[in-house]
This record gives sequence, structure tokens and C-alpha cells, in this order.
Amino acid sequence: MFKKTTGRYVALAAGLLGMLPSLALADELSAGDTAWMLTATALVLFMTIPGLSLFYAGMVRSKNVLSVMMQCFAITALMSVLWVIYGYNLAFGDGGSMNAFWGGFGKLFLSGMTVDSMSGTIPESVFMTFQMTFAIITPALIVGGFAERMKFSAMLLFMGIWLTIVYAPICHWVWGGGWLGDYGVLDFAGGTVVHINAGVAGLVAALMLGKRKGFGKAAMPPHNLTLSVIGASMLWVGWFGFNAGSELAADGTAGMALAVTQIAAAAAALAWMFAEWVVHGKPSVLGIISGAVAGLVAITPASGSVGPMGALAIGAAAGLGCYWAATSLKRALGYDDSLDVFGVHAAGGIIGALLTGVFSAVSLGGSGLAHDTISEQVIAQGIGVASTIAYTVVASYLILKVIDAVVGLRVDEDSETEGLDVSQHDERGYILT
Amino acid sequence: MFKKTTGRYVALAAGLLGMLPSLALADELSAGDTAWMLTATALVLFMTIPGLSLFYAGMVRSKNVLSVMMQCFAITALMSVLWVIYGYNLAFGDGGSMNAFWGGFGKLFLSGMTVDSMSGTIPESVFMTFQMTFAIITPALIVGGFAERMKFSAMLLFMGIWLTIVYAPICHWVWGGGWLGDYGVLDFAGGTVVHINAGVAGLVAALMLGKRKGFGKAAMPPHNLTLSVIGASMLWVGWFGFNAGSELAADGTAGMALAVTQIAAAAAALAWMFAEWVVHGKPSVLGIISGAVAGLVAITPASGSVGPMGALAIGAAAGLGCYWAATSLKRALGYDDSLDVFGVHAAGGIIGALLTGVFSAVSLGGSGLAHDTISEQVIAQGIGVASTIAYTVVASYLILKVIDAVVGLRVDEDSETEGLDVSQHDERGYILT
Amino acid sequence: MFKKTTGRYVALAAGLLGMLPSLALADELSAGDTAWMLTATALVLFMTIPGLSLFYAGMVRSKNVLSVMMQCFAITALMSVLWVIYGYNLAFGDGGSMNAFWGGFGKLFLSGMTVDSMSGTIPESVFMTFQMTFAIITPALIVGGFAERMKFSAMLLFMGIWLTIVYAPICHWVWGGGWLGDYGVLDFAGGTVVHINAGVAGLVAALMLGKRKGFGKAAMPPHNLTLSVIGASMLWVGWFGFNAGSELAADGTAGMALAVTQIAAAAAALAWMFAEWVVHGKPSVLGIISGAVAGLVAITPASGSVGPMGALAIGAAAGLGCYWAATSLKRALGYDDSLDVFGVHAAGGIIGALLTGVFSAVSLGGSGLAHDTISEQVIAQGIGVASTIAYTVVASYLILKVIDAVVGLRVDEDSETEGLDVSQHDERGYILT
Amino acid sequence: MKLVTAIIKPFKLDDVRQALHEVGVAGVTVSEVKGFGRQKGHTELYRGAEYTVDFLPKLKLETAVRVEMVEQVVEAIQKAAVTGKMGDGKIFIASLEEAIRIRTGETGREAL
Amino acid sequence: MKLVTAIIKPFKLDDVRQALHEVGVAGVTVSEVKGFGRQKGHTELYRGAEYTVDFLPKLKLETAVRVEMVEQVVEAIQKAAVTGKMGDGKIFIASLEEAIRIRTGETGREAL
Amino acid sequence: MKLVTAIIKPFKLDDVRQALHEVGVAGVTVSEVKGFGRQKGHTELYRGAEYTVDFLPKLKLETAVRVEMVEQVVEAIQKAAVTGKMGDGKIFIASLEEAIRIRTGETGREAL
Ligand SMILES: Nc1ncnc2c1ncn2[C@@H]1O[C@H](COP(=O)(O)OP(=O)(O)O)[C@@H](O)[C@H]1O
Ligand SMILES: Nc1ncnc2c1ncn2[C@@H]1O[C@H](COP(=O)(O)OP(=O)(O)O)[C@@H](O)[C@H]1O
Ligand SMILES: Nc1ncnc2c1ncn2[C@@H]1O[C@H](COP(=O)(O)OP(=O)(O)O)[C@@H](O)[C@H]1O
Repeated sequence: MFKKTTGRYVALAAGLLGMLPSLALADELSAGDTAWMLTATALVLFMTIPGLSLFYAGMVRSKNVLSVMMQCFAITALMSVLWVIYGYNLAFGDGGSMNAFWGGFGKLFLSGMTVDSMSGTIPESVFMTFQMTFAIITPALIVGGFAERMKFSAMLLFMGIWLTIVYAPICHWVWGGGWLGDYGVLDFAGGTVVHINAGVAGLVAALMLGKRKGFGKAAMPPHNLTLSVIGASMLWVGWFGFNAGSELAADGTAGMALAVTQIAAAAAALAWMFAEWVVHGKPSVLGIISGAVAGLVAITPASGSVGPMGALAIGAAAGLGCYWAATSLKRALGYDDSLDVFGVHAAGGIIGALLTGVFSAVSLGGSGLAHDTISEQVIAQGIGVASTIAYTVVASYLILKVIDAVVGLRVDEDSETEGLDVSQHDERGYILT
Repeated sequence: MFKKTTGRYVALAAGLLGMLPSLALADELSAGDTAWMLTATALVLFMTIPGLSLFYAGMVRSKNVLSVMMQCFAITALMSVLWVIYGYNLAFGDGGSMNAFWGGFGKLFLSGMTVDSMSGTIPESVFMTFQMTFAIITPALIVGGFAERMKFSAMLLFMGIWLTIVYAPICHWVWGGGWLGDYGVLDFAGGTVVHINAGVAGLVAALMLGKRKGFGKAAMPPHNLTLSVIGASMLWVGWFGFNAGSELAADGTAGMALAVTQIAAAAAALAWMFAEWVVHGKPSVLGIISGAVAGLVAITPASGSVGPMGALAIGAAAGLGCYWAATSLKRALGYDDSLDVFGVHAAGGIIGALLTGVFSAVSLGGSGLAHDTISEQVIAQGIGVASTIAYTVVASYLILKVIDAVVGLRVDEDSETEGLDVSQHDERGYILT
Repeated sequence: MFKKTTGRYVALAAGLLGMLPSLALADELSAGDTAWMLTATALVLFMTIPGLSLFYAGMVRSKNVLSVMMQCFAITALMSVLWVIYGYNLAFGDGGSMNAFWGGFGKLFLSGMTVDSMSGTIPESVFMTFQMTFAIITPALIVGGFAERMKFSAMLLFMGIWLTIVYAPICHWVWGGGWLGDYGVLDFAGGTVVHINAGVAGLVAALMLGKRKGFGKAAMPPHNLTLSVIGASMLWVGWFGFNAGSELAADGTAGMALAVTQIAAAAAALAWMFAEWVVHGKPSVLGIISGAVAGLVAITPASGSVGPMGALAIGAAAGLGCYWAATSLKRALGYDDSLDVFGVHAAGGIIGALLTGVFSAVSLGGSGLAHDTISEQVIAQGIGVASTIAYTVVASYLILKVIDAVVGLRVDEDSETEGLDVSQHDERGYILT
Repeated sequence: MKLVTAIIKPFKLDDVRQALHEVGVAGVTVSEVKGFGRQKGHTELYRGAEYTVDFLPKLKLETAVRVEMVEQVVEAIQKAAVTGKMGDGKIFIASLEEAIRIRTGETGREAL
Repeated sequence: MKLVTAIIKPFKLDDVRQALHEVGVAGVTVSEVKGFGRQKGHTELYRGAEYTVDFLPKLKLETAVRVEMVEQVVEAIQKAAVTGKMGDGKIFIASLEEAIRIRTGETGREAL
Repeated sequence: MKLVTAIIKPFKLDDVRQALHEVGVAGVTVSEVKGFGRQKGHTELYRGAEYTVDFLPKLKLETAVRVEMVEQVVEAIQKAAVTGKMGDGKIFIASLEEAIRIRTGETGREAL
């Protein structure tokens, strides 16, 4: 029904086989591919800490700067441990008759993964850790939705459960041999699995927690945009690992993924900047970096299958689309998504996911669709988007409801006024004199 | 007339062939080389954002911190898009009968570059993107010359035209099959193409814009040297990608480029530090980091052909020479090159370019000259330096003149007093309370 | 007497042979391994500048922020030059009949190292530079012990001598063919050589310099924890180069080293965080990042030979153990180890070194011991730890005594009150208005 | 003329500004200060070292007003700044002998 | 003794310092403050949210001077700080009952 | 009531606070200021450009006290803040007409 357009699925399949030592059909190890994947793993971790944590930290008020960094750091640690214990298995294990939906609990604690286990041409240990970094950044992105008001304990609980119930299954659906991948949804590096998923969950959290105290009346400008620029820059650089690493090899597809990532980020940064310039009269640094991130998000699902011109188009569309979503749409709907995880990640992810169905076509410079025509492919992409949104909305809502009942989601008013740094962590961000 | 001393030229030639699919003589892809070049590309982008932007941002006054980061970021985006549309072709295309001077407009929009296009042993997409990162950092360096007083719009215009008229042709002359490369000028990673070029253009801009208001009377100390130290550190780390990446392969020459880069940076840092200690009585952190950057600049042209002891010597010379240029020379001549792009990049580039002609000699531990004797090679290097300077001075001057006439180069006095962050971008860098 | 469990020793041996061109038995160059080792070298340098320097800079008071960054930067430069001149030879040279103890002065100035010299499957230039980055970070770690009160000149002298007399010999003992390596002490990436060594030397320095003025009475909170979080994050990311790079190849052992590094860091971060939460009622960001570093330290010696579950156990133990050492133990003993280089690096190193002897056992998921039983191996590890501590205590003490007599170790009281930034370097960290 | 100085909680600034505006006060100068008083600070915790931060961030507002406006101004500030919890702050009134507007050289009430 | 307080534009500090020095004022204490007044602030823009920053960075200079110097001091400040544009600031004069030099315990005019 | 203002060296804050506490002063407001005076600043050096920083970081403490406590308070501050080196700072005393506690509306001595 659809053509496999990259080595990815094959490699994944081999990865799964690698988990079953008795079936050892492993490819031979490629030092070159392994070298790249070791690096790519480092790059994707770099995206979350320090990248994303800085991007976010700069945007909050100074009394909450540490809380955001703490959240990203704690998520990194917690997700790593959960991934090792059961997450990897849930996502990439063999779910048997239920394999369309999850990977099961067959092999917990990475049992069976040795120094010699292979996943395609790279050690399985590397594949496992690379995927772990995706399972880290996705929940960390959600932080942007509820920043400056959520209890640390509730946040930690939420993320642990969310990984288990939301991330791992969706990851399995698309990359682990589940139904979305089978159906020919193209999502090379995680537009749906990572960005739409996190962006929507962030919006759900923003709505359930309610607006920050004073939102709409008091000004809540970013307290240190220098940090945000550093963070966005690190995200950009690290994204090469995210997208070109998703090829799981150092080859022509990885190279093209690198190129299109760069192109889309640049195009989107310019698009947002010029849009703002036209609309408001001045270009802003928060604008251009938001644009770059929007472009990176949008090219993510497409990065294994579009060409340079497709990347230019996707980038420009994402820059404009996310500019609209994070400014006009947000204002119109009135929700308080503190750091625009919906406006940038969900909106950018949706734009990218749909346009992947367009620009992957050979006729448009891409390397091929999984379905026969562009319209069929776009429909498939839409199904991927819609089912992810539906699932993550419902599941995120339920998890938050339960946690609210058990420990409460939001800090009390005085703590919010004082700032989360002192109230949650007994620390202050800046003691400059 | 000269020996080819590294694989670089060969790889470049192959790269060009790779653009003509019909002539597909492409080497086989090396996953190892590709792995390294993917990484090197990330490292060079990392040099500009966040590296250089932090190095510069820390040195300006706090009211201009965002403007400098914005400029670097916008340059990154704009150059990427222009490179894809025509810049790469101008620099690395086949200019036919004019090939000594430029690469022509034969193939715009990267047409013909597919997933399978090769450039030597790596995908052409990687080569193209790697070179793009050089076309990003070169204009970004110029920012140091006119920081704290140029209009953002004029800056953007200038950079777009400068890439087209100055960078791309000079890049072609040296690396794209043009006359300087043919003549046996050694410039492994861009001492001339990147650093002298940018340093001189920065000085031209500094002179044409005039001094910052209050320069010489009011103190203009760096507002946040922590940022500059982070930036310099990132430049150092990223420079491994710049120099060792210029080999376009993961081999012995790349390894030696890595080693000499480290050695020269260290030697120059110490040289500047001790010089300052002797002259002023105390070593400063701005001094040592400036020294490191000077050493990195100077080893750049030499990194493919000198040995460890040559690197020590070049580093020490650059540390002392740039210390003199950025302090005594600048004071003597009285120009206001805000962040010493001339004193560090042009001076360091000239020292490095000339000494490359010396220490590349086998007798001095190098791996060979392109000309027969050291003196001949030094003359060739001098011709490379002189022609680059001449061209960039004239062209940069003309571009600035035109832009000044059309939109004006400099912000008005009140905007300068208020700071560019607010006046150009409606943002403030720090809102700490 | 013991099994060689990884390719490391072989590669090292080849490295040494590579220094003797006449014996050129060099393996063939692997582009994949070289690609990874070029990257790993960049990553380890990245750990010191900017990583460690930020981690430390954030923890001092704002009047000393630059002094700490300056120290790390100057150490980077000085160690690089000394390493090239004689350090590499001392550590990895052939000491002839004294080879159990040092590498001699046979070949200074890297003579004989050419573009073609090999060290295993990678260029010797890369091996030399990779090892250089270890010789940089080890002294830089010591800075944490005496921060905020040591004279810059004395610091520089101390570090130069310490590299020569302490680091290079111990490095030789373990990795250069010396007696500890021969005896079957497992220290894959430097738990003993780097962390215990530095941590103990830091404590000796802290004790000899005495407490900071006002210690115990005045509050000395970290002035900018944002910097420390960035630094810790960079350390984490860079540590992949440190540990997985120590395999000197891109293979299954490197992959597993990557995975266990991630797992141990995460487990330790959570352990410290939860311990603090239980004991003090709130989790802190300084706590969680300290925990992550503790876990990274502890997994370092083990990273080439333990499995994922061993990593979980080692991480958790290090998180709890270092939490106790850096809080309760420090308070009980009353020393002023400014930034807890003992509590984190020495304590974490000891925990890791001993547990390496346990969890490397095949029965516990490891890839094998060098001795026959766990208890024998633990004894061997203990001997490694004890002899390193004994040697570094005595030697560091003597060096400091001599320097104190010659130039004095500590700044005068007024300089300490004013801060080292102004008193030692004539600069200020922040000029925000 | 009188100089009215108010120490308030930082997040009350907007309300107080608004209230002052309503009673016709055109100019205010604000400083960030640290307050020690009855209100307790918080505890901070760094690597096991707990210590008490006994000062609290406050804002100091200074406004020079005509004598006849003093009462109104004080009342406006007090109403807008009160939360009823400890640490709400103080208002001080002192006498001012002269005021000069730098731009024009005007003095006295004209300068305010 | 009088306490002369001046609110000025930040970039005028050096000029005012110089002018004070010339009339013989030895000591000045300076604070960074935010000023609200007739001068308009600027607009800031973050992700489409425009808002007006209605305070402006100013410096507050305080100097205690002998009564007979007040006039001179005020004049010096006014001349040095004026640009003629809105927001140049104010000078306030208040009476001071006593001054003590901490180092020596001297009081009164000796202490200034 | 009197307003006692002290300019002190920053590292003396804890000692002065303690001393004030001992004489029964409950409330103090502290600002970070820059002081120009007899004490010399330091030189800074950036890329060969040497210049003199002639201001020094100081703290300004303000406390409103009852008239009968003024002497004690001044003495306490002076003793705690003195080092005997230049730059120890000044204490100024001014008269205060009224004080109001925002929380309760209390005025006069009750408000302090
Ligand atoms: N006597 C005083 N002099 C100067 N400032 C004071 C005085 N007393 C209180 N303050 C300031 O007012 C703030 C609030 O005072 P506090 O005693 O905490 O509560 P309350 O105003 O409710 O009595 C303090 O933080 C301090 O800045
Ligand atoms: N009544 C006042 N009390 C205290 N400070 C004032 C007063 N009026 C103005 N200021 C201060 O003086 C600054 C300048 O005042 P503004 O009204 O903007 O212009 P101008 O001084 O030219 O009349 C203000 O920013 C504020 O800091
Ligand atoms: N006349 C003054 N008015 C206001 N503040 C002053 C005056 N003289 C000194 N100061 C403040 O007191 C500080 C210390 O004064 P200085 O002359 O350096 O030493 P000393 O107090 O030992 O005479 C100065 O830095 C300044 O902040």
C-alpha cells in the first residue's frame, strides 16, 4: 500500500529484532553510522538541557526562572529512568497481538540488551538512548503551557504518567510498528509524536490550570531574552541531531535532512520577522527566534523526504502560520499558554505534518510518498494528526484531573506572587549584589 | 607549479562534479567522513549562534545586548536562504570561461542536488550546508565593527549584498576553483576568505558609520563578560568543526587540524594574557579570551598544513600581534571598531596567512607548501591577503555608500542614547525585578 | 592475571607504538572511529569551557564570577601548552625501566607525531588531543576547592606544577602502561585519575588556604544558579564524549558507555533530589544538578564495563552518597570546600571506583572483571583509590607549601572583600545599567 | 510642599500608580529597596546550608506634592497598597523646602 | 545643612558629577530609580503583545551641603542636567538636622 | 519622629542590622547606591582601555525612629559601621512629620 521511502523503518525493525537475541540477524556494525548516532544523541539531549530550558527560562519572569529550568532538568532525569525501566519497551517492544497499539511489557529493565545487541547498523544501546532523548524533550516541551503556576510535585507526577500513557503508545503507533506507521503516515523525526503531541498537551494543561494571576492586566515580559536567544540557538544546532539523527545512519538522507532543517529554520525565522515588521513596525528578537523554532518544528516530520525547495516552502508557511497562532489566535481565544507551546509546537507540527504529504512528492523535489497521490498522503497525514490530537487531549485531561484531585495542580496565590523559585525550591535566580 | 597538499581540493572538485549529475563520477559515500561532516556543520553553526553572538553580546552595553544577538540571528537566517537560492552556486558553481572569478548563476535553487548527489566521499547536501555555515559566520563577524549604532534595516541590506558581491566571489577565488586557489595560495579553512575579509569590512563599516556617541569620553565597558567568556569558549569548541571539518573527511589531516587548532588557541591566549600582565600589571578575562580567538583565527589558514610546533609559534605571534592591534594600534589610529573585529580577525588573519607560508614547510614540521620555497609561498600568501583586502575595502565601501544614500546607515542620536534594543526592536534585555 | 575487557588497553598500546614511527605497526585508520573521536574531543573540551566554568561561576558570589571563569580558561590554555611540550610524553611515553611509574621525557614537543601517526584506528594527533582535554579538566575541577580566595598567580603556578607532578604520573599509572593498570584496576574514563585526584587535591587546597572570610556567618549563596544549570547541562552532554570517547572507537562498548552514562546521571539526580525533598521539605535546583554531576562522576570508571542496571545502582548510590558528603559530612568536619569538589568529585569517584569492582561482574550485567572475583576486584579498586589519594594528598600539600612560601597563596583581606574580579583582573562581571 | 514616601509591596505598584493618577499626582520616582520589618522573610537552601533571608523586596515611591494634596495622596496610597497582611509597608511625610524643574528652571508648586 | 536631591537622565551623570565637583561638592550618593512623569515611555512588543512601559530609567543624586552652598549647587546641577526635552527631572531641597561621618564621628559641616 | 539615613559599606550590613536590632529598631529600608566621595575607586581594564571607576557600591539604610531614640540609633550605627578607613560613610538626620502604617492605618509613633 505504501512505499517505504527511507532506511528508517528497516532499521527500526532490525532494532526490534535486536531485542530478541535468539533471533540475532543483526547487521554488521558501521563505525561511521555509530559515530554519527553517538553525536546525534548528545545533540538531542543538548536540545533539552540546556537548550529548551534556556529558551523557556528567558521568557518567564525572573522570580520563576529556576522553576522552569528545574522542571526541564527533573523531567530529563525522570524520563531517563522510566525509559530504561519500561518506557523503551512500551514504545519499541513487541506487543504481540496488540502490537498495533503498544509494545507491551515483555522485557522490562532493558533485559537482553548487551554490548553486542544491534539495531540496524548501530548498537542497540545507542538506538535506545537516542530514542530516550526524544522521550525527554517531548514532556519537557509541555512545560511551556503551564509555566509559572504549577506545583512541582504535580508536574513530576503528570510527566511520569504522561510518558507512560501518552508518549510511549503514540511513539509506538508511528515508529514502533504500530498502526499509524503501518498506515503510511510520514513522520520522519517526530512532528506528530513529539511536537503536536506536546503542544496539545500543553494547551490542555494551560486551560486546566487557568491563567496566571494578573494575566492580561499586568505585563509579563520575558525577563532575560539573552537566555532565550541562547536557548533557541542551541535548539537549532541540536535539531540537526534530532532530524538527521532520525535516519539512524550517516548517509545521503541524513545529509539532506541536515540541509532541509537548516533551510526551513531560516525561512521561518525570516517569515516571522518580516510579518512582525510589517504588522507592528519593528522586528523583534523574540519574534525571529520563535520563527526559527517554528520552522524547525514544521520540518521535523518532513526532514527525511522533502528537498530544499520543499523546505523553503514549509519553513515560510510555518513562520507565518505560527506567528498568527501565537499572536492573533491566542489573543482571540484568550487562553494563557505561558510560552506558546501550542502556538509554536502544535501549530508548527500540524503545518509540517500536512505539508509533508505535499512536498515529499517526487514531482515537488521530495523523495517519495508512502501513498499513491499527494491528496491521499495528505489525508493520511491528517489522520495521523487528528488521532494524535484526540488521544492526547483526552488522556492529558484525565491525567490532570486525577492529579488535581489527589495533590492539586496549582500553587497557592501567595506562592505564585512570591514566585516558584522561592516557594517551590527555596532558591533565588539572581543575587547580583 | 604547486603541489596539492591535502584532499581538500580534490574533494572540492568532486563536489562540483556532483552538481552535474550527468557526469556522475562520484566517490563512494564514507559513513565515517559523513558522520564527521554532519557534526562539523553543527559545530560551525554553533560558532555563530550562540557562540559569536554571545561573545559580542557580552561586550556591548546592556542597552544594546539584544540588538547584537538579533543581528547575528537574522544574518544566520538571511544568509542561509540566499545561499540556497544563489550563493552556493556563485561560490562553488562552474563559472565557465569566467570560472577564475565566479561560479556563475548556472544552477539556482540547488537544482539538481538530490539525496544521492555526492561531493567527494560525503553527500553534497552536507558539503553545501557546511559551506553555508561559513557564509553565515563571515558576515556575522562584521557586526563587531559597527555594533551599537547601525540601523537594523541597513544592516540586513548590507549583509545580503555583501554576501553576493564580496563573500561569494572571494570564496570562489580561493576554494571554488578560482584564481587565488589556482595560484597556490594556502587557506585551508578561511583565514583570508573569512577572517581578513570580515575584519577589513568591519573596519570600513566602523569608519563609515563614525564613532559611537561619547566614544573616548564615556566609559563603554563590556556589560556582561560572563556572556563573552561563554561565547569565546563556544567559538573555541566550534572551531574544531571549522578547521578539522575543512578537510571534509575524518582522517589524519583532520586530526592534525584539530590538534593544531587547540595548540594555537592556547598559545595565543597565554601570549595575550602575559603581555597584558606585563604591560598593565594584571591579566584580564577579556584579554585571555580575545587571545584565544586571535589564535584560532591565525591557525585557520594553516590548520591543514602545519605541525604542532608551527601552531605554537603561530599562536604566540597572533596573541602578541592582535594584543598590539586591538589596543595600541586602535588607540593610535583612533577609529571606533566597537568589538575589535579588525584588531582580532583581520590582524590575526593576516598573521596567520603569512605564517602559513612559513610553517607549512616540511622542514618546519608542516606537510608541504604549494610553492617551491618559503619565500615564494609567503609572497603568494601576501598576494592573497592584499587582493582580498583591496577587493573587500572597495566593495564594502561602495555598498555602504549606496545604502547610506537609500535608507541611512545610522540610527538617530536619541535612539542611540536609548539603546538599540528598545529603539530598533521594542524589547529590553534584562527585566530582573 | 586479569582479562582485558575492552579495546581500550589495546588501543592505548597501539597509541604508544604509534609514537615510535620505526615500529609502525599502526592499524588502518577507521574514518568512523576518527569521526567519533574528533567529536568526543570537542565534547570534553566543551565540558571545561564553557561547561565547568559556568557550573562553578554560578555558585560563587557575583564579585568573583569572572575570577572563576578566568581560572578555568587560563588552565585550559596552560595545560594545553604543557601537554604538548612534555605532559603527553610524561603520561603516555615509554618510561623504559621506570615505565611502571612514568613515561619519561624521551620525546618532548610531540616530536615524531606526524599526520600519519596512528594510535589504534585513529590518528595519534586525535588521541593526543583527546587526552589533553582530560589533562585540562582535571586541574580545572580543583578550582572548586579554593574558589573566591586564591591569588591568580599562585593558582597558575600550582596548576602547572600539579599537572607535571601529580596528574601526568597518575595518568601513566592507570592508562599509560603503569603499575595500576597492570595490576588490573578498572578505571575506564577516569574516576580515579580525574575525579578522586582532583577532588582530593581540591580539599587539600581548601584546607591550606583556610576558610573564606565570613564563612559560616555571612550567607554565601550562589549568585546566578541559571549559569550553574547551564554548566551542569553542558557537563552532562559533554560527558558522553568523556565516557563513550574513552573507548577510542565508535562501537558497542562506546554505545553502552553512552547509555550507562545517561542512566547513572539521571538516577543520581533523582536520588539527590528526593533525598533533599525528604530531609528539607523541598527539592532544589542546586541539588538536582549536583546529583547529576555526582552520578556522572561515579559512572566514569565503570562506563566501559557495567550494564544498565549497574548504572542505575551506581547512580543512585552516588546521588545519596554525595548528598551526604556535600552536606552533612562537610558540615560535620567544618572545612570550606567552596564548591564541593571533594563532596561531589572525590566522594562520587570513590563510590564509582569501588562499585565498578562490583557491577562489572558478568553476573551483574557487566562485561567482566579484570580479577577473578568481585571481592578481589573491589580490593584492587580500593588499592587504586588509596594510592591515588595518598599520592595526591602528599604531593598537592608540598606544592602548595612551596608556592605559599614563594608568592603566597591567598589574596589579602581587602581584595577578598572587594572580590577577585576587580582585585585580580580589574574587571567587573555585570554592568547591567 | 511635602515629600510623601511610601514603602509598598512590589506587586502593588500598578494599583498605587493608578490611584495616584486619579488624585492628580503627575510625577513619581520609584526605587527598588529591601525591607526589614515585622514581616518574616523566607528560608533558602543551598547544598544543605539553610539560611533565612530576612529582608523582603519592596518598592519605595517618592512623590513631591502640594501641601493641600497630602491628605488625599496618603489616603490614595494607603487604600491601594493595603492587603491587610504584614509587610504592607509605611508612608512617611516630610517637609520640602523647594523644588526645581530642571528643564525649565521653574520652582515651587510650578515645578511639580 | 540641606539635602539636595536631583532626579536626572542617566546619561547626564558624568556632566553633573563634573559640575558638582567644580562648585566644591565632595560627596554624592546615587541611586538607580524609575521615573513616572510627563515624559512618555516606550512600547514593548513580545509575541504580539504590545504594552507601554510608562516608567523611565533615571538617576537620583543626593548630596548634603552647607546652607550657603545650596544655591550654587542647584544651579550647577540644573545647568549640567538640562537638555530642554521633557523628562529632564527635578531638584528637591530639604532641611537636614545633623550629619555624622562614620569614620571619625565628626558631626555637622565637618562631616560633609 | 526622625528619619535616620546611613550610607555604609555593603559588607557592614549584617553588623549594623544587628546593632539596630539591639537598640530596638524594628524596621529598616535598604537601597543599593553608588557613592562618590573621598574614597578612591578602582581602575578597570578592557582591551587596553584603562579607566577609573570613581563610584563605590554602598548601601543606604533608612529608618524612621522616635525622637528619643535618635541618639542611641546613631551611635549604634556608627559603632557597627566603622572600620576607620576612608569611605565608611555618613549618617544624616532629618525631621519626619508623619508616618502611617499601610496595613492598619495607624499613624505617628504607633506606625513605626
Ligand atoms: N521604622 C521604619 N523605618 C523605615 N522603614 C520601615 C520602618 N518600619 C518598616 N519599614 C519598611 O516597611 C516594610 C514593612 O514593614 P513591616 O514591619 O514588615 O510590616 P508592616 O508595615 O505591616 O508593619 C519593611 O519591610 C521596611 O521596608
Ligand atoms: N512630583 C514628583 N515627585 C517626585 N518625582 C517626580 C515628580 N515629578 C516628576 N518626578 C521625577 O522627575 C522625572 C521627570 O519628570 P517629567 O514630568 O517626566 O518631566 P519634566 O521634569 O521635564 O517635567 C520623572 O520621571 C520622575 O522621576
Ligand atoms: N555630602 C554628601 N552627601 C551625600 N552623600 C555623601 C556625601 N559625602 C559622602 N557621601 C556618601 O558617603 C560615602 C563615603 O564618603 P567618603 O567621602 O568616601 O568617605 P568618608 O565617609 O570616610 O568621609 C560616599 O561614597 C557617598 O556615598
